[in-house]
Amino acid sequence: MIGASRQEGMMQRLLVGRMFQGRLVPDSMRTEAGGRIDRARDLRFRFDGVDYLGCEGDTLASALLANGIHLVGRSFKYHRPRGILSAGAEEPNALVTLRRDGGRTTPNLRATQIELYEGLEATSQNRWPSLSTDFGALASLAAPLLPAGFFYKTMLGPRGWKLWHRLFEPLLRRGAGLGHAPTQPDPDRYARYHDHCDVLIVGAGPAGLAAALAAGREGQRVILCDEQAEPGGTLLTEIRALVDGIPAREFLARSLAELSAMPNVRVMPRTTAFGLYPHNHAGLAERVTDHLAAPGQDLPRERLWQIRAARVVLATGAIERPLLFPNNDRPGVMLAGAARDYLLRYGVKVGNHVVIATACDSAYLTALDLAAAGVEVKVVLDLRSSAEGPLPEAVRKAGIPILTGGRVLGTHLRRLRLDSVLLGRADGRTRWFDCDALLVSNGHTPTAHLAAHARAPMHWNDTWGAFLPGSIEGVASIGACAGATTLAEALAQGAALFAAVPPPVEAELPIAPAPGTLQGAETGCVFVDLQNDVTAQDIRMAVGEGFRSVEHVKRYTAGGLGTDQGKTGNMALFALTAAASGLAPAQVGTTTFRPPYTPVTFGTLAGPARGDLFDPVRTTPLHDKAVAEAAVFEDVGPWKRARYFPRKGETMHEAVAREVAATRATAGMFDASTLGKIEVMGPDAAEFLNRLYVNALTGLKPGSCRYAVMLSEAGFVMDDGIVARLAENHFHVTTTTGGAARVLHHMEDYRQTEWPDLRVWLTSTTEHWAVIALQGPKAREILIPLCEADISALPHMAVRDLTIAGAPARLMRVSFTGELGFEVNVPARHAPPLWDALRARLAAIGGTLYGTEAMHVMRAEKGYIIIGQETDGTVTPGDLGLPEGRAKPDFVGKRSLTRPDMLLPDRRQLVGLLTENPAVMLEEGAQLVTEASPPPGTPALGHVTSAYHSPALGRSIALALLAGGRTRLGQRLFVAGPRGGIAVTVAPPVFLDPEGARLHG
Amino acid sequence: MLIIRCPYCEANRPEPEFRHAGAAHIVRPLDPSATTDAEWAEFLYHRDNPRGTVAERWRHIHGCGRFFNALRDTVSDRILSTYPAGQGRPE
Amino acid sequence: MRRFSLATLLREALRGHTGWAPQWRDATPKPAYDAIIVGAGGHGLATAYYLAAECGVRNVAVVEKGWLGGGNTARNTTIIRSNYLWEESEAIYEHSLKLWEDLSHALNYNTMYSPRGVMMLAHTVHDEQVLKRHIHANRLAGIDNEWLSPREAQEFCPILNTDPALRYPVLGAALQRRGGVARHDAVAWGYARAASALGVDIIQNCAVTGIRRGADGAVQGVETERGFIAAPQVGVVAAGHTSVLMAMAGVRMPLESFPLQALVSEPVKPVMPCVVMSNTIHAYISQSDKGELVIGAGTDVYTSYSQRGGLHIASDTLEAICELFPTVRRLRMLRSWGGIVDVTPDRSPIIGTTPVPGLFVNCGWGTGGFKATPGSGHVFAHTIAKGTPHPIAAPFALDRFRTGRLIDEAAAAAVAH
Amino acid sequence: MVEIMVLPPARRMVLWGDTAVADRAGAAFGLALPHQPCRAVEAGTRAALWLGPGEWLLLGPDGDDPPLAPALADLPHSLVEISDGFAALALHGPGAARALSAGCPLDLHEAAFPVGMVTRTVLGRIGITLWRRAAAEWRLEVPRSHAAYAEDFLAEATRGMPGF
Ligand SMILES: Cc1cc2nc3c(=O)[nH]c(=O)nc-3n(C[C@H](O)[C@H](O)[C@H](O)COP(=O)(O)OP(=O)(O)OC[C@H]3O[C@@H](n4cnc5c(N)ncnc54)[C@H](O)[C@@H]3O)c2cc1C
Ligand SMILES: NC(=O)c1ccc[n+]([C@@H]2O[C@H](COP(=O)([O-])OP(=O)(O)OC[C@H]3O[C@@H](n4cnc5c(N)ncnc54)[C@H](O)[C@@H]3O)[C@@H](O)[C@H]2O)c1
Ligand SMILES: Cc1cc2nc3c(=O)[nH]c(=O)nc-3n(C[C@H](O)[C@H](O)[C@H](O)COP(=O)(O)O)c2cc1C
Ligand SMILES: [Zn+2]
Repeated sequence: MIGASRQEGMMQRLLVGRMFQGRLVPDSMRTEAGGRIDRARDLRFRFDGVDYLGCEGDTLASALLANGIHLVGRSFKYHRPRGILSAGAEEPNALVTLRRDGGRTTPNLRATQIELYEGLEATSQNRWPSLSTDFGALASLAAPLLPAGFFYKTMLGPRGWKLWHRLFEPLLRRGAGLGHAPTQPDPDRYARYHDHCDVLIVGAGPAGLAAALAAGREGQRVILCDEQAEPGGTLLTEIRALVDGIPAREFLARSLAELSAMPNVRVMPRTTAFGLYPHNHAGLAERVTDHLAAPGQDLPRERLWQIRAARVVLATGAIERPLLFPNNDRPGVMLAGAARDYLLRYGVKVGNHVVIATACDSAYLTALDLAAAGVEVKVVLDLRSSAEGPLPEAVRKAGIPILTGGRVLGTHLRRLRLDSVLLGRADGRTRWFDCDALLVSNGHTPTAHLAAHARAPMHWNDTWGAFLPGSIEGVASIGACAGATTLAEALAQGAALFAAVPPPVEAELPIAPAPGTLQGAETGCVFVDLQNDVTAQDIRMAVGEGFRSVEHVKRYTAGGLGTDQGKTGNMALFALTAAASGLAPAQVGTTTFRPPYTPVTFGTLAGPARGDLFDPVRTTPLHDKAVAEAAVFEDVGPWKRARYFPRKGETMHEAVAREVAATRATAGMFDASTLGKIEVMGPDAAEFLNRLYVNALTGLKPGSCRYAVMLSEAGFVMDDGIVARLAENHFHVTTTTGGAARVLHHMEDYRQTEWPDLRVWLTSTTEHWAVIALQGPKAREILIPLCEADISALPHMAVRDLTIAGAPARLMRVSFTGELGFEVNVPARHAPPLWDALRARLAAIGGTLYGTEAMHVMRAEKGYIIIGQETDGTVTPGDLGLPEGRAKPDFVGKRSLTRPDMLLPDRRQLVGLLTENPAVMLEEGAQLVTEASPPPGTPALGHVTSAYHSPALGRSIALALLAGGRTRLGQRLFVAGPRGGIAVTVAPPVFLDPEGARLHG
Repeated sequence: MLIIRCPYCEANRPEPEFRHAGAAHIVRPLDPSATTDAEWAEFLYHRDNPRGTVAERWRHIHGCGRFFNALRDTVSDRILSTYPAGQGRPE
Repeated sequence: MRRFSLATLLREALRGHTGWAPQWRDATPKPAYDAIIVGAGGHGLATAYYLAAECGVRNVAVVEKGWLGGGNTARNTTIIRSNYLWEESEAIYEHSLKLWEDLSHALNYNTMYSPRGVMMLAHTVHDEQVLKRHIHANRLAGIDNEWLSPREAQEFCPILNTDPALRYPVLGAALQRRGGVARHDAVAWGYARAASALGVDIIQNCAVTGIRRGADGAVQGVETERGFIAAPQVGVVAAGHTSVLMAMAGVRMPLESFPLQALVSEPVKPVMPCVVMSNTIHAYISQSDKGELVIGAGTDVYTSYSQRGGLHIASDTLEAICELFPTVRRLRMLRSWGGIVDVTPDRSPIIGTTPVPGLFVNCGWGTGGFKATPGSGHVFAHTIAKGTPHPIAAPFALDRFRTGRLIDEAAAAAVAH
Repeated sequence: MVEIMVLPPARRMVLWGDTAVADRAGAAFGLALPHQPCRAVEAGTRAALWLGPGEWLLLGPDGDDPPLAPALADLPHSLVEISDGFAALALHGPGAARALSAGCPLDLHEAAFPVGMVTRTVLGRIGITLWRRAAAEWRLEVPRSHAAYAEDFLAEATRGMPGF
């Protein structure tokens, strides 16, 4: 690493240092050598407006530490100054906002996981005006008044004043949140992929690697993911052991090379397995571009991987726990393992004069390695009564004093950075030690999150002072997360899963995780949850107030609710809860682990589903024709339908009036292609349909159609349509636009499971057939010349297959307008030319195109219902005045029609309404009452289902569902409205041509 | 997203291909008109909804289109078996 | 019960917060009670409270298998509103809303009820028709609900995307200003504290394992993990587990239990001033006083008691949220979870008597019963005390599934939340 | 890495019936209809795709008119033309499976989805029929009105797609 390029780097660093007027000596805490950073590649970055230098391979945290910066954030509640606690995903304190251009601002990112890139710009959060001078810290002064849950007990004010909502809540909300949400839409892309494998291994530490090597060599399809930029886990800092005869880090490189050469194995760095869902379905979030200074155009920012794995292997390691002591939250207090990570991975000394306090052996490694790097390790305080074994011995040999059985009693802050710690010895004597970092360890908690997602049982383990995951079918935990304490054990467990021989390990200093002796300091600010400022006292208070379950304590104190989800603090929270209630930790248990393991970007989960990919837009084969005619479209379910065709300057109302008038006077043409169509074939087709529809269909003659209504088994109208009998065994059935899929499913349900003996089959032809409705007195005239058969005598409700304008067509003489009319079905490709041909003839005689709005008006004039408008799932055919199939022995829904409520005379029935003032239009949804100004709480008699201006009648009309409606014909009622009632007269629902003369014309 | 074995496709398939169709083995009375209102309500609405093994219907709607039945543990969501519609509930 | 107030807080602060008493007694079961409520969720606790406070029935036990308030009460998105469609629903939800307005004072516990307004979006002409029908119906009932144009909707919630080119554009919204949110846990705790103070025994970690009936068929009490407890009246208020409990008494219910999921983002400074719901594209969102966005997702399609569910449920919801609020796309999901909701065929609750004398049930609140907590507890308490349904509860009788007099809110396209 | 092509129109028929129908139809169509689940059989320009028990999709070139109806006249069956109801997309290239995996939750590995397998499944929010005609060649039958979505979806999936 050191060489010409290193020199260049140093030169540049000096230059930059001068450029910033020597404000900071760049990289002052960087070691001369070592670490896995690229010292030749300087990266400039900015934190809170000040420029610094770091190296390629740094995280933001390591780069800040390299520059001697410890103060990086403020806590949520009391705005206490906070430093960097950890070196990884568990970080509770060091949260920052990253800014890129425009909408690319991201709050609440952990500095410990942000990979440094050239030009990175970060700002601290939850402080005003600056990190060092934060007025929010005044909250600390009021801290005695703000214990856990204080707001439940106060902030109400006098009854009726609503002071909570008007005054206190807005005040509280000012303090809400950590960072600021972006104010611009996110310009980045996100991608999602599914994948499958035999083995998904989460965590590429020694355990995961050993498992991957073994499974890979067996030929299994393996995915090995690790949240970090560099796979390796603890191997990255393993500088002593030989694995398979070579240094551990070489073994890592060799293993990764071997894995990458296997076509059946995929290693995915920067990929967090964030959740394990039912049936071994894992969610992985891959960070693709966040570490790049200039992300490419095409790359998504992140990818969601949904992995289905036959076997899931969890090798997620363990998370170190901080110690509990008064003021344990100061910048400069850091996990011992993290300090070692910073040294060995990033070449950063977290301090020059450090004190180490531990309840666990692994911190001795930190002492040794820091000392070797020239850091003054003043003392190692071991909370345990004795410190024996190879590690303490090595430390003593290195000349570092060890105090056993002691306690940390306090810390002192100078210029918002730790400057000394007060240690208490077993014999009661105390002493302040000057230091610029206090490195702590309180043992490790196995990272059992994903196992817990999969509902693996959790077993209390005294040695770890934590819960270890048991195994369940398809999910295995190995390595530190399953309680392995040594490298050899971790490798062995990984290999053993696939019955392989693990590589031998030599010259390893043993590492025994400490039991969870949690020092419960009695007084002072002992922080358990650093992010949410939950103290030991808060927990004791909660338990004292009756919140005895850890779930209660969590919710009352907000402990573990933060963005770190209590990764470092929860075990202490559980233990303190247990202690306060006189129970053993095993009795108290844990709170529930929930996905995600670490937070996942909304965009990653939403993936590419934006704009038209959010939900498919369906268009008919005639869509372009409608566009060309300047149609205004409406969304009907997923479909775009032409609502009306305005001519220059026309309002919708004018256009619709014109379309209706022209259709009734001459003819109109309408794209009805969205109607659902089902081909029903087979010897029992008629019987089948007869059982599904209210209407009698067995007797329907080939060549004829019938309007038919379909009920749910509960007796409510579900859909309607035309049943056309083409031949003895062959029907063409239409459904509503929105009902197509539902109806087919309903039919299949009965066909397959109720009447499997019927020989009948169903095929959806919705998309095959385009449908052009041609309606109006001149419809026949327009159509005849295009037909290659004589249709002049085709009666109403007849159907024929014939050739029209060269296209194989299915012609039905049906009408939804009340006019003589046809619906021409042609295969989709033939629709545009047919449309053109009809359009030309239509234009010649003064006909029109019409859209859904005019269609609605015309059908309302005729009293035809629309499913979803006149019906809402509570309406029976009887309510609508439709046949009820009384003569038929059974059909779906029939039995329900005789339930007591269905026979009540006050059921809401379909009627027409005529306003006394014909110019007044009713509002759809408006309520019917008997008085002009009903007092509040008056029950409604019904409601307006449809209301239009009727061009045919030259006045407003409406349809309504009205209690006992058919007995109220002629009655005067009111439609309630904000400006008083509107008088209406109840009328039959058919306003136009009740005899059907036009229809049969 | 569950993984469900379709007895007709003879393969494990992902949940989005299926539509859940409620409790299985609910027999539609042969002559509904002969049922009392209470019996009819039982048929329409009342369900065991067990905490434990449930027999339920699925349709492989984005697959072979078939309805079939599954036994599933509603606590672990583990599927114990799947079998064709019309076949009795396995032990 | 020691009153909570700023003065008590001050006094305790001076004592280092060592003098706080338990907010409720952690009771051990007595051999017999006048009434037993099964399930210490918000509804069960409210029932017990009103029994003691209003009906003079104080010898009451609430028996809970886990920790009180740990069911759906702990896991809902806390949307409160009363702008339902049918008169029966309007009556009970409005009754409840009125109780919410004074609840903190009544319980001497800040339930943080925050009437910040609930806005329901219309994306299609059909949505508009449905929402306007609600507005008309609500106005007649004297319940506030108003129509907002897209511009007004955007003013009410500035980060709402009202671009007409959206796949599902916002065509308008129905706004209930008195709707809002409350702090879910505080509701359970406040009721528990007040009920306990009135003498109600709250028995946690005590699952009911059987319902004992006498020779006459009437209820005699409940079998529990901690032995038999006698009572002539038992009210089952167990949400997702109702079918399981009723089966113990031999009653089969018109219920299915589904996992319903929700999630929160990392906390951010306030950006979402109100509650926004879109039934059409399944998005339900508000922001808590702590700063996290609270987002309601959908139900899984299958019945389950596992309190979890599929990943796609959360991602589907976030697709919709990101479409409607494109500035939140970079925020991150902090936690997601599931509850078990008991769903009736008409999406309305069942409150009242059962075929078993002495056995009462209050269930079927499905995805939307948090808002009803006070009202439901209130009318259920009166129903138990009198032995006949409270007038507001009467339409929600179990018998409606026989008669066909359903109260179908779902049919009217108003998904409950 | 992936080429997405819209294929020309085709003749499509859905056939329902029992074994006898299948045999008779096979004879008229010129290839034996597959009885094994999720298999496609190709012969010349025609193919028969198993969709479900007793249900096949018969594919031929546009305008193809095999004498199926007469052959089946006396057997209970259903034969319905749906030629214009679908559009076909072809995906070629080693990245095709990865592109599909953006929206299809099936295991598309060759061991799980071998050449010659066909099935209805989902792609994002739509239903498709997916047929692997060769290791790196797929044919998608997409409902006509969903074809644009499918194309856009796949194009988006290939942008910045990982190479594995
Ligand atoms: C994700 C989600 C979001 C929601 N969002 C909203 C919303 O925004 N607005 C809204 O109004 N509603 C919402 N709801 C619905 C609402 O949460 C519920 O309707 C309501 O909380 C039900 O309250 P409860 O007291 O009846 O039930 P719960 O709080 O579930 O209480 C039932 C209790 O019964 C106990 N129990 C069960 N079995 C036994 C037994 N054998 N013995 C003893 N005790 C037993 C349970 O442990 C539980 O504590 C949501 C629900 C969920 C899951
Ligand atoms: N100091 C101690 O007392 C102590 C404690 C535990 C383990 N160890 C040592 O650690 C080694 C154990 O190795 P190991 O392989 O079990 O653990 P490890 O820590 O080496 O590797 C775990 C890896 O999993 C990753 N990871 C965790 N959760 C993840 C997720 N959800 N998604 C993606 N990646 C995730 C981590 O970033 C890490 O790289 C042994 O050598 C053991 O001696 C030491
Ligand atoms: C309104 C609301 C807000 C919540 N806010 C948070 C939060 O900020 N942080 C958090 O970790 N969990 C939050 N939760 C989720 C709870 O931690 C927990 O997941 C939920 O109560 C379900 O319980 P369980 O996960 O223990 O089963 C919130 C839950 C609700 C209902
Ligand atoms: Zn299948």
